[in-house]
This record gives sequence, C-alpha cells and structure tokens, in this order.
Amino acid sequence: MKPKFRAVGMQAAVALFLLTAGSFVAYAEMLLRKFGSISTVQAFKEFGVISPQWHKYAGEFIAFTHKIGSWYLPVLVGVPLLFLLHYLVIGPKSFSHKGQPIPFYGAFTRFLHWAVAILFSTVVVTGLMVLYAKALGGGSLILTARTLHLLCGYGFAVVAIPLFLIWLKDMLPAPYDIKWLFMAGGYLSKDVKEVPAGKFNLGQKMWFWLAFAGGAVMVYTGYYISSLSLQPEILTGYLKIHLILGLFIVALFITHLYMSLFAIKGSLSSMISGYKWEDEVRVLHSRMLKKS
Amino acid sequence: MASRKIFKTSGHSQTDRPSSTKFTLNPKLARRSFMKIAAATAALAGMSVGPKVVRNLRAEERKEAYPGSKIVRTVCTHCAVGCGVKAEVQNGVWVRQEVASDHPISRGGHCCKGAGAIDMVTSEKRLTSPMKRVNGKWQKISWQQALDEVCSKLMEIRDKDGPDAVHWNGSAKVSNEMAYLQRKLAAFWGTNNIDHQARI
Amino acid sequence: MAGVANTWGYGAMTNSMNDIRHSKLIFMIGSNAAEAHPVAMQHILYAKETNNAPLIVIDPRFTKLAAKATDYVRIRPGTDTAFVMGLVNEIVTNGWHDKDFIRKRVAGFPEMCEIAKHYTPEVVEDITGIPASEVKRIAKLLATHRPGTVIWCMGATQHSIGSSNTRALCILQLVLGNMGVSGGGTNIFRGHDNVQGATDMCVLSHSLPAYYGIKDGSWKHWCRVWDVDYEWMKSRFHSKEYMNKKGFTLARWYQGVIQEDKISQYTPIKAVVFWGCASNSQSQYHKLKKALDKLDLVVIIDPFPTMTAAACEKDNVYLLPSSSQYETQGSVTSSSRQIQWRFKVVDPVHDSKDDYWIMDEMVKRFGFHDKFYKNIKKIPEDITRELCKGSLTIGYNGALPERIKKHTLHWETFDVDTLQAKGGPCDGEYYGLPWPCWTETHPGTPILYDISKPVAKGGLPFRARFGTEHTYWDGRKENLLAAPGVYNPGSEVKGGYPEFKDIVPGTNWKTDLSQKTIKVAISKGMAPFGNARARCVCWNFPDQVPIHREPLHSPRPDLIAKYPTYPDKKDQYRVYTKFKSEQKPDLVKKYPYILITGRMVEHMGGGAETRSNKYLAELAPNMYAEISTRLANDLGIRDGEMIWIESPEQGRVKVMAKVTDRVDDKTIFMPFHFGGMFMGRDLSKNYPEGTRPYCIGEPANIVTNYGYDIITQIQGTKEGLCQVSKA
Amino acid sequence: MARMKFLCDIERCIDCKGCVIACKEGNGVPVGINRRRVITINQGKPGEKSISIACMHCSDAPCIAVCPVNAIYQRDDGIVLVNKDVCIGCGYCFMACPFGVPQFPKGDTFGKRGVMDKCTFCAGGPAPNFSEKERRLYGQNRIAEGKVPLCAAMCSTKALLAGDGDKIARIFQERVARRGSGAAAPGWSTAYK
Repeated sequence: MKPKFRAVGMQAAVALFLLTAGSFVAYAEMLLRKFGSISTVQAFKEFGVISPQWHKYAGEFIAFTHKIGSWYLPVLVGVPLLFLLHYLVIGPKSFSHKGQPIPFYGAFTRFLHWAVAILFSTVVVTGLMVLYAKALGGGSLILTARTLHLLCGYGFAVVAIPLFLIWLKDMLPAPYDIKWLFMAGGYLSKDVKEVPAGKFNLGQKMWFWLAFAGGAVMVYTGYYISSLSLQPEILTGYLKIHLILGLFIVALFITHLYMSLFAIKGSLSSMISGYKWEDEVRVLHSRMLKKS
Repeated sequence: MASRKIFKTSGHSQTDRPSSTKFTLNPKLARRSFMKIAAATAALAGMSVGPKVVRNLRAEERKEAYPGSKIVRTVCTHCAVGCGVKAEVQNGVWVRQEVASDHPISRGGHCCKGAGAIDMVTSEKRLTSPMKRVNGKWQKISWQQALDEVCSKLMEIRDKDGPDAVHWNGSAKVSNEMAYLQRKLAAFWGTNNIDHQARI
Repeated sequence: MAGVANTWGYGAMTNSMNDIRHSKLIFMIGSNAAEAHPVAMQHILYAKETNNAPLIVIDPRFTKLAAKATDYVRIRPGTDTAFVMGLVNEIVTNGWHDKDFIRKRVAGFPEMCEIAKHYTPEVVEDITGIPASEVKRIAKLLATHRPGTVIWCMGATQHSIGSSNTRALCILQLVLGNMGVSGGGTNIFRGHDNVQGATDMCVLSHSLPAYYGIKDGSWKHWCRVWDVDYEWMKSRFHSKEYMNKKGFTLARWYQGVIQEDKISQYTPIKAVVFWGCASNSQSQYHKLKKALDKLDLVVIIDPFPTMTAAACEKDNVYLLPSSSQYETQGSVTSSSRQIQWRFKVVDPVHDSKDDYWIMDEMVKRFGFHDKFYKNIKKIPEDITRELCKGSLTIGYNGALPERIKKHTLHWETFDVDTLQAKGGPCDGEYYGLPWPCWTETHPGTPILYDISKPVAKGGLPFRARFGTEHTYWDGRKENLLAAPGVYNPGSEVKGGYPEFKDIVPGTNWKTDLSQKTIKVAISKGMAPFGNARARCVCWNFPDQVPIHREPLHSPRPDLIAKYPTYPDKKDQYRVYTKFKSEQKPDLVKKYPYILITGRMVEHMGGGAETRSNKYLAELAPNMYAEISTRLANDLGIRDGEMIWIESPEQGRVKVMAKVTDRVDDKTIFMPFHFGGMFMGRDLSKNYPEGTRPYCIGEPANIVTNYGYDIITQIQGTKEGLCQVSKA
Repeated sequence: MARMKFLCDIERCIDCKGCVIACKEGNGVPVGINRRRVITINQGKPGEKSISIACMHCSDAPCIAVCPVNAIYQRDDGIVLVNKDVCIGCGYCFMACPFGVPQFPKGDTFGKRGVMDKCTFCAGGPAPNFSEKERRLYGQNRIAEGKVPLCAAMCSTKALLAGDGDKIARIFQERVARRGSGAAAPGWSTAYK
C-alpha cells in the first residue's frame, strides 16, 4: 500500500510541475506565434522617445500581463489541494514529545521569525491583491494594498538580514541532503523513520533560500518597479522576474504554512516556546544530535 | 505596413474590455462634441495655412465650463511680439487663460512664458504688502507709512543735494501711459537722471 | 536705435512681424528669435517654407534659431560691422546693388563704398573668422533673393561699436534696395513687451517723450503740452545747464555713487528708484551692488522682489508692491510699432496697488500734483490723450485711446498677411495703428518709407532730418532730398521736399500743437517730415561710415593696433567712459575666453517674474555656463560640474558647466536671467519671507565686462573676456 | 466619425515649451508631472530637431491592453483616458507605452506612487463634464466645449496640430508639399493605423 501512495504522490508532484513550469513552454510557443512578426518601429526612434527595443518587449509584455494571473491560479488552488490530499491520505506527523526538550530557537530568533512572518505574509497577501486587482474592483482598496506591499516589502528587507545571518550556517547545503531528497523527507510515508537532516532539513533549506535570496531579488526588482526609474525594457524584465519568482515563493509559502501548521504537530509551538522534543529531533533532525 | 500587426492581441483584448460599460460617455453626447472638435480643427487649419474658417456653434449646444464668465482681451507682458491673451474671468477671478486664436499677430500662439501668463497674478511669490528693511529684517508696513517715508526721504535728498542726486530707473514693462508719466515725473522732479532697459 | 534713426529718420522696426511672411530671404544677426521671440518664428518659418526663403543666421553660438536655419555662419563676437561691410563690398563690387534705388533715395553712397572697399572677403575672414568663400556665398544669396529682411537684436547692439553695427546693417538693406517694400526692411526685434512704447515715451536720459531731444525748444514744446510755465520747469532743475545735459544711464548710473570713473555732476547720486526694473540686467553687477550698499535710499516698485531687494543689505531699502500689468490697463506698443490696449483682467491682488495709484500718491507728496495732473482727470485715457497731443514727431497723435481699444476689441477682423482690417469697424486700418499715425483717421503706417502708397493710406518717404545739402570729406556736395520722381502717389511735389514748417507761424510740424501743419501736409499727399534720402554717411557720428573697431577686451591683440577703438570720452552721460585706455592687448593672456550672454526661452529679463513661476522654474531651474566639449575636456570639466568664471574686473560667478557644442572652443555663454546668488554666496535669506523665487542663480552680469557703446552707452555684454576654472 | 490625433511638425518645433506650460497651467498639473514634454536631439549641432510629445492616443493603445484594472479606456473618438478612481498606480502602462507617457505623482511614503496621470487631449475624464471633480483630477474639458487642446492651440509656430486625424494630416501634407521634403510625421506609424 505504501508504494502505491508514493506513486500517487509522485504523480501529483509531476502534475504540479507540469502545471507550473511546463506551462512556460506552452505560453512561450503561443507568444512566438502571436508576436513573431512584429515590425520595427521607425518613428521616434531617432528621438530616443521610443526605446529601440520597444517592439521586442512590448508585445511580449502585454501578453504576459494577460496571462500571469492565470499562472498563479493553479498554484493558489492546486498546491493547497495537493496538501489536503496529503493530509487526508498520509496524515500529519505527530510525536509524543518524550525525552529532553532541546533548545532550538533563541528568543531573538523567534522574535525575528515572527516579525518576518508577519511582514512576509502581508507582502504575499497584498501582492496577490494587486495581482487580482480587477476582481477586487481596483481603486483605493488596491492602492492601500500596494502601499502596504511596499512598506512591508522594505520592512522585510530590513528585518530579514539578522535572521538570515543567524540561520545562514545551518542552512548551508550538506551531502546528506541528497538522501533527504530521495526519500522526499519521509513525508510520503506514514512511517516514523529517521531522516537525514541537520538542524534544518533540505525542505527548510529550500524555503530559506527561496524566501531570503529570492526575497532579496523581489525587493530589488520591486524597488525599481515601484520607482519606475529604469528603462521600460528593463522594467518589464524585472516585472517578469518579480511575478514568476513570486509564483514559486507563493508555492513554497503555502508549503511552509502547511508543514508548520498541519503536517507536523507541535511545530508551531516549538517556534513559540523555542524547544523541540528529543524524539522529534531524533527523527526529523537526526544529524543534529549525532554531531553534538 | 507590418506595424499594423503590433497589437493584434491587445486589440482583441480591447474588445474584451468593453469601453461601453461604465466609462464611455453617452455616445450621443460624445458625437456632438466630435462635431465641435471637427469644426475647431478646421479653425486651426485655417490659422495655419489659409483663410480663417469661422466655427459656428449653436448657442444652445454650449455647456459652459465657467458659467457667467467673461473674456477680457489683453496683451502678453513678456516680449515685444505683442501676443494676444484672452483671460477668462469669473466673479472677478482670473480662472483660466483662453486661446486668442484670432489675434492677427500670434494666432493664439504663446511661448512658455506667455502660456503661463496667468501665473503673474496667481504666483505665490508675489509681494503682499509694502516692506522696509529694519536691522537687516524685512518689516511689513502700511502703504501710508511707506509712501510717507519714501517721499519725505526723497524730498530731503532733493533739498540737501539737489534734484540730480536721485536716479530714476523706469521700465519697459509698464504701459505707454505709465512710461510717459515716469518721464514726466523726472522732468517735474528736475532731473534728466532717468533711464530704462532700452539703452539703445 | 540711434544708428537706425540717423540713417533714415526713425529708430524702429520698419516692417512688422507678419510682413516677414512676404520675405524672400531672412538674414538674422545677433538674434535668437527661437528663444527670445518664439511667436515671431511663426511668420519666419512660414516665409521659409512658403517662399523657400533662405534663413541665414549669423551668431557666435549655434542657437535654437540656428537649428532652423538654412545657412548658419559662426562669427567672432564684436565683428559684425566687418562682416556686414564685407557683404556690402562684395555686393557693390559685383554690381549687385540696386542702382536705381541708390540713385534716387540714398545719400553718400560713393563715400561709403570707398570705406567698404577695405573689407574684402579675405580681410573679413581675418577679422571675423568667417571663411572668405562663405562671405561671397552669403552676399550672392542676398543679391539673388529680394526682398529680404534683416533682423537683429541685442546680439548686434550690445557692443562698444553697437551703433556702427546697426548702421552697417541699414546700409546693407539700402544697397540691396530692400527698404520700404513688403518683405524687406530692417526688423529689429525688441526685448520687453513695451520696450518700443517706453522708448517712444523716452524714459531715457537724453530725450523728452517722442524723441524730442533735451533742448530749449523741446522743453518749451512739452511745457506747452503739460500746460506749465517753462520758467517754473527751469526752476525745478539745479540749473539750465543741467536741464539740457544728458543724465546718467541705466548702464552706468552706479558710477554716480561709487565714482570709480569721474563723474561730471555737482553731486553724487544718493537715492535710486527702481520702478519695474531689475538691477541684475546691468553689467559689472558687483560694482552696482557696491553702489546699492552705499546709497541712502533704494526704492523698489515691482510686483516681485527683484534681485535688487536681495542685493541690498543695508537698511536703506523699501519695497512697494505694484500690481502686475494684468491688474491695470493702458496701451502697449509692440516691436512692430503696433499699439494695443492692455485691458485690465482683475483688480490688484493682495495689497498691491497699480502703478497709476502709486504715481498719484507720490506726486501728491512731492507737492506738484495740481500741475502734474492738470489735464489728466480720467486715468489712464486722459494720459493717452496728453501723450498723443505732444508726440507729433512719431505720429502718436492719431492713436487715440478709443481707436486703440477698438482695434484690440476687434482684432479678429484684421488679415494675418497684411494686418489690414477687412470690413468691420476698423475697415482699412492697420492693426494697432502702427506709428506714425498722423491723424485721427489715418490707418497707421505698416511699412515705413514705403512710397507705393499715399501718405494718407500708410505710405512714407525717408525723413528729411539732416538738412538739405551736405559736403563730404572728399569735397563732393550732395542734395539730401530725394531725386525727382520719388514721391508717394498723390503728392503735390513730384520729388524730394524738406519738412513742413511755418504753416502756423513760428512752429514746424513737430511743435504745432494744433496739428494743422500735419493735416495740411497729408492733404497735399505729402509727408510732414519731408522727403529725403537715407544716409550712408552719418556726419554727426564719430565714425561717419561704420568701420570695424576691436572690442575693448579683444581676444585678438594683433588686430587692436590695426583696428583700435575710440579715444576715451570724458563726459558721456555725465561719466568718464574709457575706451582707448581700457583696451589692453595683453589682457587676453590672463582672460583667454570670450564671454557672451543671452536669453533662455523660459525666462525673461532679470527673471523675477519667470523664476517665480513654479512651472517655468521647473523647466529651467539652474544657472549654467555653456562650454564647448573640447574646452571642457582640456580644462578637465565635466557636464554638470560647478565652475568659476572670472572677469577682468574681478567679478566672479560659480555656475554649473553645461558641456555643449552650441558654443565654439573659445567662447563661454551664459543666460542673464538669474539672480539670488552673489559671487558664490546664497542671498536667499535676504528675500522677504516666502518670496524667494523658485530658482536662484548667479547673475551673469557680475562677469560681463567694461565696455559701452560710443553713442548710446549701451553695455557691451556680448564681447567680453573671462577666465574659467574648476570650482 | 472624427478621430482625434496629435501631430508634431519637427521642421517647425522650436523647443519653446509653450505647449508644456499651456498644459500645466491650464490643467493644474502638479510640479514634477509632465503630461507633455519637448525632446531635442543633436543639441547644438546641425541637425538639431525638437519634438513635442504627449500621449498620442494610439488607435490600439498598449496601455489599455496591459491595464490590470481596466482603468484606461478609449472613447469613440479615439481619445484615451484614465479613470483615476479605478487606477491602482501599478505602472504597467508606463512599461508598455512606447512614448513614456504615463506619469505618476510621487506619494509621501517610501516613494509610493499615486495614480496614473497623462494627457487627456483636454477632454477631462470620466467625472461629469465641467464638474469640480473633473477639474481637480483631470483638468479642463475643452473637447466638450468644442475647443482645441491647449497645447496645440497655444503652439507658437503652429508646429503642434491636434484634432481630427484626416484634417491635420491634410494640413501637414500641404506643408510638406510646400517645403518639398518628404518628412514623415514622427510617431504616426506607431500610434495610429
């Protein structure tokens, strides 16, 4: 029965992959079909009024803005569904929380984590609001959301730096991460089996790097998108990066929410109290205790 | 031309986003305004290439932007070309600068200075009252006081040092009448020490 | 204008802006109409397009106007006379001159040719830097495209030989026979909105209104107009000598305070009144500032605190807020001699008062209110009537306030090509009654010296102003009246005739207040001022025929010996003015770059008005100096960096470098509209609270050099030297 | 039906910026926002040319295509307008516009942008004609008054033409014919079809 479920999980993962990444190819093909024959724009070129590349990026950009909303939909709907499936079929991991409580997160770290969490969540939610502004009617509601998006984005950029430094050492890739990847972190089975991971497992590391390094990219591109202080062709590029990277971040953001709130019982309380219990650590962060 | 194809998709999407929902003007009303603009364009054409085409506009058609306003014809105060300015005045306030497109010299044209003529009146940098400098600080005074002090000081200098101890700098920016009075004042004051910007 | 007036009678633009539409060639020298008179460009470009007219631009700087030119010629500042006389010589040598016109209507032509002969294309090339081939080409263009118009502005006049420049240009038009015809003429674009009117009203230290020179006869004439006793008027003056002595000029009045140059007046100047005049338009501003700080009293009457208010740092200054011109009314005369009525738009804002009110209150306190306002009850119309009554020389007498208002109120009835009304209440009249408008029914004179029309319909011959006969230095005697056969249609005399006088005994057409003389002349189909020849030789000028003289501060020491300037003038407008003693050949070693100034389209004059307009200030917020790419690289200056510019008079300004190829490698250009800084010092705090203009900058005139015109004493701001260094 | 267009004759434009100020004064545009600009190439060299640019009111406007909230719309006479009540200030239109037309007033916090502002062809906006709100948000509505936009009306040399596309094209063609040069009207092939 176990392999069967594993297969289902794999299929779901493949489906998700196809849905998100694979759609690129389809849309790229469509773009080529639609905008392959754009002529050069002669007028105004010599005045520098039109950027010489305008005809190259504009059509693509228009198409992109039309499609990006629909690219997010599979993620916003598909990923939670996938996890619902996981929850129902495999169920959450729970531990009896025996043995020593192991200090896991210091007070400052926890404070930073929650600060980042609040800012980050606001950024994600307001970002999605801006993306689906049409459905929400636009106007002052979205303008407020945009302001919050900017404020929290810059706030995140500030608060994230110490947290990044604190966690950086434990987030560096390790050889056993590959093994973790092959067993999918043990999440696709109901067995409680030791998984190879240090203080943070590969999943957490992925999230860390996407949220922080990706976040940096988001802040950087976001700054220019908000200030419009670059050439339009660069700005459209930045906007694409911003939105596509955002897609992945949203996907992993949902994953993170699921893992911490539902998939691993007690995960939430550990970030509140700062302690994890020995039995949990032995399973999920086996290498951590071995090292020390 | 191939450039016709640029926005095929967007063109398509445009029909997706009906401009006829909540923002489009009443098509009937809008059409009427086109007719007006068409006529106005003809007037523009007239002033640039050929004889003037007079725009006929039925009185009941006009809906006024500034009800009850009147147009005052005046002349730009910047350079000597003498461009016409039409000032629209409502209740004693200069509300906007209209276009003097029937002026024989400028045909409505203005450079950036003339296009901002209204700012001469509305500028926030205008002096608001007479002032004198006391201990290095500007002090507001009344007109009465200002004129009394200035004139008595001038008279004092005239009595002590003679009329030629005062130099008058008149202006090329005032009206002929005022320029004439300035010259007359110097004569009555008793000096030829008067001059203005046009020293040629 | 003195040069022009001394050539053919009146010192004003001869044709009109709209008349340029008929030109077959447009020759613009020392004018940047695209920035200074943008709306005039409407007509210039129309002629360029419709008549396929060459637009020739002669300027040291590749201006925005040059961008629209068909032929652009870069000239060394201060050498206009050499270039223009070179053109005249080339035209005469090739026989392209209008022989018939010269024979009938021009005087002193052979004598002028004698002097012009010196300016061969090669000599011109040496002086001006314009290749000889270009001189020949431009001369050919001028000869093959007639009628052509000649346009100039301050670029031609603000030189120590400014009067010679203007006369040379007049001679060019005479030689080409382009005078008195539609599409020809000398069109001098004037600066401020009413500079023509204010000049006509002679807010000048050497004239009474309408160019009556300050002589006994003129005083008596105006005393009669004003209805005051001549003896009383005389008693107002220090003495009769000072009544008839030219006063200080705007360019040099401050010498009456600081007395660096010796003054010839019994007292130094103790007080100055600036009535609508910004001080930062005067050269050597740092010296003027010294004077401001030395004066007992400075009165500034202006809608905005000008640079003067900030530059006065003593407790001697009063600011009286006059209203803007839109808050008062009166007539204004445009460059084309057209008079329009500037109607009042709104009442004076804030606590400002219109100029008439201020004048009234001041005159009351001076104690001659009853005499001053004797004929003036209704303001301003009665003033217009009074000035019309007296201004007979230039024919303002027909431009009564009702007529001016009628024209302005019916401006739509005037044709854009001819400026003549077709139908309507002003039928047949020319827009704005361009002066001379001889009678109450005269239509105005759209083109001066046009003998194709009757005088009563706006025609005129050249003015007989300089006698009827003259003997030249070569012994030749010439009758100065026009040749037989030259007359306006309907003239009783079919040839030249002198001015009208003694119709009313003891008066002439200029002093006959009953205007009978003028009316008689018009009824005979003749011009009141006679019918004479235009002069190529002007015997009352130091240079009878314009010749080149090097600028006082010349970048070509080798040419100073060959073309020296005038000897010093001891009493020029009450002050010793240096010429010869100021011309030092070695100055160029220390100050190697030529300094010129000019206008920007965004600002006007001293800039008090335009820099207080937030939109204009946004468009042109910074004072700058244009410097060529090569010079900037040689000096290690980059675009946008601050540089110091220093004048031989120790004036220095710190401005932003604008690296551009508009100027050549030896020339620095600065716009003169800025104020509010002084030699690197910010004067912002000297402005009354809340009135500091949106943008401030160094006045360019701190570094403009010594140098004044020999006749008019206009400042020579377009031919100085300077030194540039990185700040 | 009349189709409103702008045309700038670069042989006539002298960079006097009359159009810029006419627009700003007439419509009360805040400092920092330029609905119309004048651009010069080859400054100070032979071949110096200037052109006045504002929204071209394109036939098939890219800004309308990218606007995520349908705030931008086109009237039947071709005038492209923005509804400031709906606009969210996202800046997509700026990125899509070939002429760099959309302008965003600076807000006060962290460089936050306000809603988009651009040339209205002096046709006001979606607010009721001549209402206080229209004047405040969009400026004058001269089209409803039957008047030419301010910039073109006040152009000092009549370089800038505005109005029915066919008519101004004819004026321009007449000029070109007189000049004998075949210069094309800049921007037209991009903006109009």
